[in-house]
Amino acid sequence: MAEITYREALREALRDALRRDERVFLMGEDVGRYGGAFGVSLGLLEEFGPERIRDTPLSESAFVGAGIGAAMNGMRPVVEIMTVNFSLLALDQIMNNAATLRHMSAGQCGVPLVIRMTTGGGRQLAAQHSHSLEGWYAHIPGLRIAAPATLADARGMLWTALQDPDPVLVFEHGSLYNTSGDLPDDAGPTDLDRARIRRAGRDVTIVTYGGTLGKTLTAAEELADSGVDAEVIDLRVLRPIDDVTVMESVARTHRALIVDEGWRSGSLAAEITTRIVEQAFYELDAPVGRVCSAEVPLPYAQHLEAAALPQPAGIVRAAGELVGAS
Amino acid sequence: MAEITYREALREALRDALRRDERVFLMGEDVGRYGGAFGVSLGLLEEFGPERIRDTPLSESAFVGAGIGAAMNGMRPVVEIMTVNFSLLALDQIMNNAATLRHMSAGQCGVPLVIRMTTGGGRQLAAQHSHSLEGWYAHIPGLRIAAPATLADARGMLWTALQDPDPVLVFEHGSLYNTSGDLPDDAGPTDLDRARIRRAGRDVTIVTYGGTLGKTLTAAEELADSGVDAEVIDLRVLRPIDDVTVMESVARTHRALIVDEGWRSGSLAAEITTRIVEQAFYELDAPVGRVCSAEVPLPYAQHLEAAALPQPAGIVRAAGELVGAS
Amino acid sequence: MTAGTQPVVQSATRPAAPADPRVELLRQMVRVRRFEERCVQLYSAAKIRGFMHLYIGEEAVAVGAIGALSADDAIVSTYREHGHALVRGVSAEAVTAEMFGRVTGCSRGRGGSMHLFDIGRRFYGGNAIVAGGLPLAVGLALADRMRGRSAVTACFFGDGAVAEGEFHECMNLAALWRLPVLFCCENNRYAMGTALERTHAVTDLAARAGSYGMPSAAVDGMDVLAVRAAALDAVASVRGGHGPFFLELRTYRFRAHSMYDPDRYRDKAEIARWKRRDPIDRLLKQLTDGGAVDAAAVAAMEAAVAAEIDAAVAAADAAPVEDVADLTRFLLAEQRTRHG
Amino acid sequence: MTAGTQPVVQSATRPAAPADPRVELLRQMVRVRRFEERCVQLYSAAKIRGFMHLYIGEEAVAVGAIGALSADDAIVSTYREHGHALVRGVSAEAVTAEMFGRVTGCSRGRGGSMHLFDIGRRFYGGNAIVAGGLPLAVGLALADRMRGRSAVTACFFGDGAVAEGEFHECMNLAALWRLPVLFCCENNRYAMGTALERTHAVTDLAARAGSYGMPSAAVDGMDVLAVRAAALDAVASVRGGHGPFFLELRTYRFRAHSMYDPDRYRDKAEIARWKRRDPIDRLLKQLTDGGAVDAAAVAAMEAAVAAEIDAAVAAADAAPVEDVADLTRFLLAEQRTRHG
Ligand SMILES: Cc1ncc(C[n+]2csc(CCOP(=O)(O)OP(=O)(O)O)c2C)c(N)n1
Ligand SMILES: Cc1ncc(C[n+]2csc(CCOP(=O)(O)OP(=O)(O)O)c2C)c(N)n1
Ligand SMILES: [Mg+2]
Ligand SMILES: [Mg+2]
Repeated sequence: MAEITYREALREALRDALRRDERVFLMGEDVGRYGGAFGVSLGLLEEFGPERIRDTPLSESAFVGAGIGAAMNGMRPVVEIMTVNFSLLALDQIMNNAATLRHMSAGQCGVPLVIRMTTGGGRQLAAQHSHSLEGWYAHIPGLRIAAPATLADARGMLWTALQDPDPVLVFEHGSLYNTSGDLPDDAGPTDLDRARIRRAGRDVTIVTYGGTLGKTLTAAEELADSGVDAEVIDLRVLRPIDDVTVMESVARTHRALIVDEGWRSGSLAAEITTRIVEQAFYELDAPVGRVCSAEVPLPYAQHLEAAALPQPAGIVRAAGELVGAS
Repeated sequence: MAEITYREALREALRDALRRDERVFLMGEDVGRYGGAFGVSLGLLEEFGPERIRDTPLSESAFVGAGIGAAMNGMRPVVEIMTVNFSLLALDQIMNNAATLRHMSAGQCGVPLVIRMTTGGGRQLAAQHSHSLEGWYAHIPGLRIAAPATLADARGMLWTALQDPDPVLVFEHGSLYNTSGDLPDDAGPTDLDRARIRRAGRDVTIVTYGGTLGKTLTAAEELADSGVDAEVIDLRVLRPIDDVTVMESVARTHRALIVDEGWRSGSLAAEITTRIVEQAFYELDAPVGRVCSAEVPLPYAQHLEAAALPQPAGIVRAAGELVGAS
Repeated sequence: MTAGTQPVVQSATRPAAPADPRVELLRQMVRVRRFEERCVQLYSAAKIRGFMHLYIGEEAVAVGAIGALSADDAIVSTYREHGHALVRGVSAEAVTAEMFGRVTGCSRGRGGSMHLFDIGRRFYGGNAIVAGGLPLAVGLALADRMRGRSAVTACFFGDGAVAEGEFHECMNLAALWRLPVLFCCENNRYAMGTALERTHAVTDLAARAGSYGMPSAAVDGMDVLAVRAAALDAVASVRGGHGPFFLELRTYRFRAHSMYDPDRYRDKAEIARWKRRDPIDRLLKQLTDGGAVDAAAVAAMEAAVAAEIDAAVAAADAAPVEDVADLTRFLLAEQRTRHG
Repeated sequence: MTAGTQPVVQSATRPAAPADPRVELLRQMVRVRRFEERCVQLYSAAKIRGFMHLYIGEEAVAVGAIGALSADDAIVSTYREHGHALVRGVSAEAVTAEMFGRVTGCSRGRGGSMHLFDIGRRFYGGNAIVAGGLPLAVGLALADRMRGRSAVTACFFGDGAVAEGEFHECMNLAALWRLPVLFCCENNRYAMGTALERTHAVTDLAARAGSYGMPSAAVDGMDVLAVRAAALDAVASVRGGHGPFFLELRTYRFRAHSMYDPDRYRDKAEIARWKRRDPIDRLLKQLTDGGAVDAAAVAAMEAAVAAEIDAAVAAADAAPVEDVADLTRFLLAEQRTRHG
């Protein structure tokens, strides 16, 4: 057991992968000499050298596409897009090449590529630097979407992603890097298939992932104080969605709330809601609720930003209403 | 009354706008000498000259962004992105500038820009040329999203969009250009606010838009033959969504089906479903259903593509099941 | 192949080595030309659907440039790639079947005309997003380099693609990292209906390479021998470790942009002028004048090509389609290791 | 302003015209410098949050280049834009209040350090997507041209931005259409932690302009007089209808990339070397040597600047924040004509 931050757990996972598999390399803006915009890859350049820790120019489309090409040709690249906000510049490559090449070539080639990026708001970075677009990416067939919310997943998802013959996008919420806790020294890979119940409860199922898991657990404790026993599910993988874990929980609690930092309309929360309606409609004692971000570019000012994002108080309120509803 | 195609109706709308407002100009790849990839702007270069009908290089990000800049500076540009598939290359400009600048500047500037693009599959254009991403765009606050499915809307939405002080994206489904019918000679602007009931019915509400409206109406006729009276709603505007029209219909029929050419997971259909659950849960006699595209890059082969897309038979089946459900 | 005495080449993909290597260049150009002429008929007959972009007029580019590559080299192509695929050795049958949407197609019917794949031949597909293939080429080359292989990746794209941001990013990245990429710009003077002068502030595309410190050459793309010579030099430079190379191939498409294009934007006289520079006519004249081929040899060549195409069409026509149940097959790998 | 006899400039934004115009350039540079030095303190005190990028060391660029514009000209900037905004005339109070998240901020607290807007002064904002402002500049210039105005749009961006695809697309489009854009490349030799040589295959950025047929100049960005002279020439060229102009301003940031950056990637000796070229020291020495200012004048100038900043901070600190109920205000226009 050792006290470790989320950032360090990600770094350990990278170091481990770079040691275990010589096909693995890391590529992106400022991953080398700078040590990663959020410090994740600090020290790796010194350990693995510039061939395997590659600083790129500011050319998101080119270096993401280069990762795709390298993956098709025997390598196992980990491409870091500094933040999800800049991934829009590489979206054509992700959608029209990474996600598509295997099917379009009828299985002749595959793209075993891992793309990591920071996502989310809450740090007063304003409208262009605070997007939560992982729900969007979860719309694209051919991708697997991971959202590590815990130290164990920060440490464990990368290796599993690198074993996947298809592209995996890993979304790291910016608020998590400094979170810390204990992790067993032999912490190993974690699956990229199943959701996890992070808190068992009987009264309402709250489904969330990534940056809002902590807020949801905080809300669950508050709810417990007022006698509402919430079950908190961490989706972990946003595509494909682990319906079974969600539906089994809803079958027990008969109420569901989705917490998702994406803008409300067209959010991943809408997809989860729809699946619950499709698969567990007759279990529901109340409409499914959702707590999402306000539909506005995220403002800089702290009080406005806080008001735009999901917060524990809003989760408590929404869950309370659900449980109150007949 | 005159027989007119959807393509001609769009052209008439452009011609009319160019005549009425000298700030209006059209810009995009091959809108001039070629006449538009789908022939929409044929003849406009000859009528309005190269200053107002501007062929651009293959530079989606630059010319969409230039449209934004020109809109901020007193013009009323209509930018044509040849197809939605290429709009990914301009998405950063659309999301981080067009949709954001007014809010980020606290209302100091606005972006009265219209962006038109072709969307959808069904013409055997394969994986990279068959996307239906209008549902994605409907996720972005700050945009208005229009999907003209009829001749009247092809003729009428553009002028309304040009009066809007904020950016409007217009999605023209590729299968519609050759559709034709009668349009009154004095056909005028149509609103960008409300959905329309295209077929009244009592047994089930089917919500759709754009390229699937025709298929849905076909299905409704088939359903009628088997005694199911479907109400068909054409959303017309995908952001903001006209909840009232949808909920009033569901309150009458107690059953709802959404038909949407987007990939199923994370589709606009999920958003509509969720709104129905949020706003009309206790009206529902059955789970909301959806008919979407299969989650696969669209294949070229006709039989595979047809199997991947929503079809009347599938709509009939889904609606039939819904009405059968207790 | 000398005047009718030798047996006619039977297999299009494995010809008996002719005495004069230029004859094989002619044969490849003729083969691509005739194949596409047949495609036009098949499109009219609605056997082929969707978008189809013809290479007619540009054959010297594929034949000259791809002929300069070795089997280990990789190719990334565009939606105008029938010629590239055929010259690389993808069979006419596999290409035809693909365009017919059959399971025997080189992409099992999923790709159609714009997405021919043959990874066994290192043919990494037609890409239908303009400039979308360039980053892939950079990555393929990066992997070859990291794996210690001496392969070159040839990447084809048009004059229009040069205006896209991805062109710039990829030129810089390949040059910065000195990657083994051969950038093959097929400058046919039009991007759909938009002429070079209305796309580019500077129309000398080869000159662009200099701003990335990349060596370049501009070649008459209507002269297969010139293309081949320039491509051999360029490939040697790239393989020799001198970093990427930019080859501008100045050519012209004799037909419209695609089957949907009424070709209103080009002057008929301009088209006629370029047709007088037909790469096939040009080489044929050289070879006839020099006595390397005679009318009988040409007739035999045409007959062999026609036979190959006939056979390809017949086979494609008889081939089955993919089972609809397999619609989502190949979305993901069939085998996935599960961990954790 | 001559040696202490004239009254000290009272208002920072409307100074009494000094006798030697260079003194005003000095004052502007000092003002930007002192403002940002205060920002560092305010950031440490958590008054300012989020990303903040300092311009310290680069002041000659904004002062020289923006000083060459007229009030009708437009400016598009980046996230490193405090200097641009101040020199353009946005008040120190409006900028401070913005970074404090107050309703009196130039973007009512919605933008913060990276998104200062003042459309009345044709200051079209800081843009935080690298190269994301370039297309806007092209469009602003296009509209000015279409509307028959003689305005120039100056667009600022860094050396790192030159690698982005948008740079290429915008350079070509502006050159092709001969639009009145002044491209101002602030080459401070680093894109975050990535040195010029590791971003660009060719590090002579001004030379790039040639491949778009665009005139260019590379200037010592540590010399405000050189910047101003070059910018005046460039603006005259653009306004004269000769199309866009590319101005490379060779400069250096003395501080880290942002407040988050531990600046591990630069050599201390390199930083020290550049600091010896401090644009303020340089001009100050010229002016002192030539007798245009003396110690008293400088002290008075500093005092006036300090007073302006003190007042700005105090006012910002006292200002209210936006009502939370107005969170979604300005998402769309308040008035929308309804039709149909
Ligand atoms: C990004 C993108 N924009 C637009 C298109 C539509 N389109 C297909 S081919 C083409 C012209 C490309 O011209 P060029 O690069 O010169 O190649 P050519 O077709 O002449 O071989 C266009 C505009 C596309 N496929 N991709
Ligand atoms: C498209 C995009 N990619 C990455 C970033 C993160 N980022 C912000 S500033 C910066 C460096 C930009 O360098 P340069 O253009 O030289 O400007 P400078 O900061 O040196 O003034 C980076 C990588 C971004 N904001 N936008
Ligand atoms: Mg071309
Ligand atoms: Mg820089």
